[in-house]
Amino acid sequence: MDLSVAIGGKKLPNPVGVASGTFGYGGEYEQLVDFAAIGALYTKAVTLMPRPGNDIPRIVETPSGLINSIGLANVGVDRFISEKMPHCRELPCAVVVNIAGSSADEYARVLEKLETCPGIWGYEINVSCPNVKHGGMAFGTDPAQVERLTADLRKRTKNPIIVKLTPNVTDIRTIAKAAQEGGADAVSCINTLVGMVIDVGAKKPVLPMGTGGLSGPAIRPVGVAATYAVSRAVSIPVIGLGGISGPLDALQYLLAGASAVQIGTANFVDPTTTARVLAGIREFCERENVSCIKDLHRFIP
Amino acid sequence: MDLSVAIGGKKLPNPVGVASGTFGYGGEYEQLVDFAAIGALYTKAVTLMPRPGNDIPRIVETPSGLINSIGLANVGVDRFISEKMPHCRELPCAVVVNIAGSSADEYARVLEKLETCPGIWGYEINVSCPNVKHGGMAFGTDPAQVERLTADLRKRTKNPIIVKLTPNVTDIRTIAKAAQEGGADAVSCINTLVGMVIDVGAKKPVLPMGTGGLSGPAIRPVGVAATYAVSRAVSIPVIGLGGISGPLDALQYLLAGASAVQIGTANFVDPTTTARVLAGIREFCERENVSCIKDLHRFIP
Amino acid sequence: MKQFIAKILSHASVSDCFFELAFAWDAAAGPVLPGQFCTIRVSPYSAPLLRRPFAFSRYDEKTGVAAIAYKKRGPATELLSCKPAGGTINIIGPLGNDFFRFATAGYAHFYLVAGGTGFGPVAFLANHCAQRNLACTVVLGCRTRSQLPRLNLLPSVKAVVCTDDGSEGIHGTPLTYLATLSPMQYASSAVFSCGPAPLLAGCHEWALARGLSCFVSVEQVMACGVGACMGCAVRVTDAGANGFARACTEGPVFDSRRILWT
Amino acid sequence: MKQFIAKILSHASVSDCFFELAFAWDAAAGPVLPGQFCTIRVSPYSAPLLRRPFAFSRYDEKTGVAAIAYKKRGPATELLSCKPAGGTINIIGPLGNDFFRFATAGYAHFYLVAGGTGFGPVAFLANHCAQRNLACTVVLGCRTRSQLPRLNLLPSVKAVVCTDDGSEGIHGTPLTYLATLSPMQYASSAVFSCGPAPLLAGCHEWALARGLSCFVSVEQVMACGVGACMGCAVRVTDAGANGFARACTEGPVFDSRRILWT
Ligand SMILES: Cc1cc2nc3c(=O)[nH]c(=O)nc-3n(C[C@H](O)[C@H](O)[C@H](O)COP(=O)(O)OP(=O)(O)OC[C@H]3O[C@@H](n4cnc5c(N)ncnc54)[C@H](O)[C@@H]3O)c2cc1C
Ligand SMILES: Cc1cc2nc3c(=O)[nH]c(=O)nc-3n(C[C@H](O)[C@H](O)[C@H](O)COP(=O)(O)OP(=O)(O)OC[C@H]3O[C@@H](n4cnc5c(N)ncnc54)[C@H](O)[C@@H]3O)c2cc1C
Ligand SMILES: Cc1cc2nc3c(=O)[nH]c(=O)nc-3n(C[C@H](O)[C@H](O)[C@H](O)COP(=O)(O)O)c2cc1C
Ligand SMILES: Cc1cc2nc3c(=O)[nH]c(=O)nc-3n(C[C@H](O)[C@H](O)[C@H](O)COP(=O)(O)O)c2cc1C
Ligand code: FES
Ligand code: FES
Repeated sequence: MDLSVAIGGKKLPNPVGVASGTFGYGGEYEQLVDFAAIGALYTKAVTLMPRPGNDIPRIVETPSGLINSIGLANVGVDRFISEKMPHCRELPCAVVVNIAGSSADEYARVLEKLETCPGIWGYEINVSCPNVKHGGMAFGTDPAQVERLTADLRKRTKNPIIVKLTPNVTDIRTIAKAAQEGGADAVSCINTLVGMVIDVGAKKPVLPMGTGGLSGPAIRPVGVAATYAVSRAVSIPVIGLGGISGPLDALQYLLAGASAVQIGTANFVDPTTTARVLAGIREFCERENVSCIKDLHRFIP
Repeated sequence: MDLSVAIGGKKLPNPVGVASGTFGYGGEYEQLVDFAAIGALYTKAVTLMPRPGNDIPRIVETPSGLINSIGLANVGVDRFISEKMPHCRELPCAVVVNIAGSSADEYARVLEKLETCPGIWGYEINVSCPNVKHGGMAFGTDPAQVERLTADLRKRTKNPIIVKLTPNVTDIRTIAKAAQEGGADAVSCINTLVGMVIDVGAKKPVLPMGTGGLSGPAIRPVGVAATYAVSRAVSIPVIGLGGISGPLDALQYLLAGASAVQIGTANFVDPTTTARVLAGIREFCERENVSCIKDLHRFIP
Repeated sequence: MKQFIAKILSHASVSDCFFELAFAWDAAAGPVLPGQFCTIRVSPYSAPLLRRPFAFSRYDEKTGVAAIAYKKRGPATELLSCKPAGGTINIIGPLGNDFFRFATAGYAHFYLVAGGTGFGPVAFLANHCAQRNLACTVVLGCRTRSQLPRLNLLPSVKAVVCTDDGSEGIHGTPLTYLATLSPMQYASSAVFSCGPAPLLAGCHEWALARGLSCFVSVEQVMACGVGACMGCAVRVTDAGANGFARACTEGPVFDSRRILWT
Repeated sequence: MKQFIAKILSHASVSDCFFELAFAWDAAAGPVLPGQFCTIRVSPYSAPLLRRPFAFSRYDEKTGVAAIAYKKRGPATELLSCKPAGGTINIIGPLGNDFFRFATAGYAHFYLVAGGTGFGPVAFLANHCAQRNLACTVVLGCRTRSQLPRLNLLPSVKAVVCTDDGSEGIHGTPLTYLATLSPMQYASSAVFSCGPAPLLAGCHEWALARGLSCFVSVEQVMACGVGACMGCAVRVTDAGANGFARACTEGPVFDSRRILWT
């Protein structure tokens, strides 16, 4: 059985990664998790300049979900390269750097700096963050901008480019197709849903920004539906995520058409989720006599 | 304290209704619920011709949610008038008829037939059902179509027209504004999210149609965010719904800008939710010295 | 029909996979008949969300005791199994139609066939028949001896046990047993069946081939349980119902000829 | 730091609103210091979803027993309170920094101030000090006498109780007591405080006005608990940290002068 995943001429050792923003730069989880079992670490978003992140509080629990308003808090690309990459490079898993920006130019400059840095497997282009005023989701809801941005970044790297899609659109397939047209090697699907919680006692939103990004089991059906739709609209691999907490959740995504998955919020609940999911996928494929992940796609037309 | 809600020149006695499709035509819940405490009964969708509904199974539970694929199963407008309305008319609450169609003409013909029937408080125009091939959500994602349809129906009735919005769009405010332009008296916000569950054992989607509509506590943050956005984009009242299970949930919607709320999925879990929610709203308003629902809107700018 | 908080009177395992939960019935909810069910809200939190339907396994109007017998299958039944006697459960019931309404016509004998989670309602029905001096044979099927639930059947009830592995009674399923019956044995009989779909279908075919009536209790995922949501539809043969009937209110018990078997 | 399934050794109410839960510590997770916390996954289902952080109320390396003391506040603590001794809980810990690292400098005396859920870690810290012959006074505040938790303090720990209603000890809050202290009493002291934000702020101001050091354990909603998500940020004064520090890893204990009080 071959569980590797081919994306843009490279291979991920297995289909189970940890989602951007939920695993930091790896080090934080080292005492709790065996990184050799992780297919890919998608880093917290990296931006051109350091960002302090949004005002506090930043987290609020919702039914079977979590809303975050971290706001792309990160040390900036220069310190990322000097302080975080030396450690990331030593990890036994692929490192995909999640890139965010507030203009096309910013994305390009971050990517160019990262291109000088060894040890990076590929890039995940975050055009779907709901927690920033400029850039982020504003890009990701417009097919023309997504295509242009992707094409521009495509010229600057031979590493795999994965475009991360937002579910907060009328038709996610149009955005996915735009990414493919622009030259993306894969899309990841989905980022968080726009959500809001109001503190009734205080009579104001819990999060200072008002809205935040909803993740966790609550959104899994939305992610599976999006993955199903997108994987039928594009020919590049789809990386499914949103609410995966165990092997059966991940298999829903893979059967729906995903070639790989990411674990986000579930890491907070059980850091060993990734390992459990990988073991469960392997077991299922063995039992069902499935020889590779692609082979899982034939069951649902 | 005045808990009544003014919509299009009429008044609902209180702000807590039961959502379309979750309370049938009232009779089913009569032994369990005191209808005098219900602000409005929004009926199951009524279409021009009887519809058997979608293939089975039609329901699947998800984390803190429920996906349905009922597919507008109903007896058609003629039998609705002859078989269901005589009973509805006797209910001590306002009856809002939820109308669906697969073409603008169909909506118009259903409404015209209902206009001949006494005892109807108003209409909720369902342009947001994700469970039918034609009409439904296809209308509700296009502002131009929503405006045209609303304007056409507006000409045909003096009763309140409430347009029910889908959250499955890039910017729900544009749809709400289109409804207002078309002459709607209110919008209700939100219908279900598109979701999918795959039966991993059977290796196929649980629902024969593949996707269905996600409702319940899981979507509450999405509904509150939509209500907040829409109530700032239009000047007509917004009726908030999605995942309300108790008074605090309803108060989130009201504080976010809603003038009334509806209880859907929670009826299945606890049929007395509506009464509990109403009592909780009343208590909160008393404690906070709030004289009417509108007064709740001043807390969050 | 009523929603009420019921006190749990006893809660015990009745086989290696079955539990029986008895609770105080609220007389204001009205009497309970075999085949009817109630829905239980198992968690005050939002996951698992929906109420779950369970058929009654007994009901005694005099003592005011009702019970269900259930199998652990997933989150709701797992949580249910943790509720101690002395605690409470949130009940809506009685819901649905009943087996017994079909027993009015002049049948001489009833075969009451149960598999899996169908034990509870069939035991209830058997005792109900026995109390009314209606002749019946209970045919119970399960995988192996240890799964056989200890549900109290009245002494006058004739019970036939079938196990897949032959560890108790007949080696095979209830259908194996039915196939052995001679026309003399099944003449003027009717079949009532509750359990997994293949068992119901098998009973239907067996009865159909012999010109007997068969009544089945069907399972379908339910949301409201009271007929409002159209969620629990099952396929039926009559066009008048547009091809669908609601298991929660038009059922759960149907004449097997009305079901569209697929 | 380790994730492990711990056996619950005892679980009892220690006041009319407090519970103490003691469990078997996994030595492989390393030793535990006062001020540190663990996160507990309270439900196997998705609601409530997140692990919840609780400070240690005691830890004995020799017996391998750790404990937390908690108040019922919402769904997670409600579920936690139902877990019986003999059962298990899913633990990640120890997490965060500790109070004691700030006690190295040459202070003559420590005021250990606790309110609300701060009792547990402060009791742990007091006993830790007592064992090391460090002079300390515990100042406990709660609404009324019956809320006062029965947490075992070593005989050498001096404890001052303050109640809002005067039903026990000083009538007032711990800040009422601090305000009564003379310079002779607080000279060369440091304050450690854990409890509601107004109490922490009050301690900070009291200490600042007297030129004393104050160390506070802050609460913030946490998602990961290990420093990865940036969710538990609190506002700090140093620009080097971009104005934010993570309560879970850079805290929960901070020099109160580092906190941006608002
Ligand atoms: C009319 C009726 C009577 C029943 N009587 C009994 C009984 O006497 N004893 C017994 O053990 N079981 C009975 N069941 C089945 C019982 O409802 C399920 O076992 C229970 O819902 C499982 O819930 P779970 O969370 O434990 O498992 P899950 O993992 O949620 O589901 C396991 C299976 O249970 C069924 N199920 C899940 N949710 C629902 C729902 N909302 N409504 C209906 N079925 C659902 C599905 O077939 C599902 O595949 C009955 C079902 C119906 C419809
Ligand atoms: C470092 C630290 C140490 C703590 N130590 C203790 C202790 O020793 N004893 C004790 O009783 N409590 C302690 N708490 C608080 C405890 O975590 C909350 O009481 C608990 O999370 C409440 O969960 P709930 O579901 O019962 O209530 P909820 O209704 O969910 O919340 C009640 C309040 O608890 C807090 N809370 C909710 N979710 C979280 C979360 N994920 N992370 C942090 N706080 C949250 C919020 O302030 C919320 O308003 C500590 C918190 C932190 C951050
Ligand atoms: C705390 C938090 C921080 C996140 N930060 C980022 C980020 O920096 N970049 C990004 O592309 N996605 C970010 N996400 C989104 C996740 O990568 C993921 O798309 C989303 O959470 C859905 O997956 P889940 O339900 O498994 O968590 C973040 C999510 C959370 C919960
Ligand atoms: C079983 C079911 C049937 C529904 N049928 C309709 C319908 O006929 N017309 C409609 O406008 N909305 C329908 N809805 C959507 C609800 O009215 C409501 O918008 C949605 O469920 C969100 O609210 P909730 O989370 O409180 O359930 C249906 C929802 C459910 C669960
Ligand atoms: S479960 Fe709602 S109609 Fe049967
Ligand atoms: S809780 Fe995640 S960084 Fe502190």
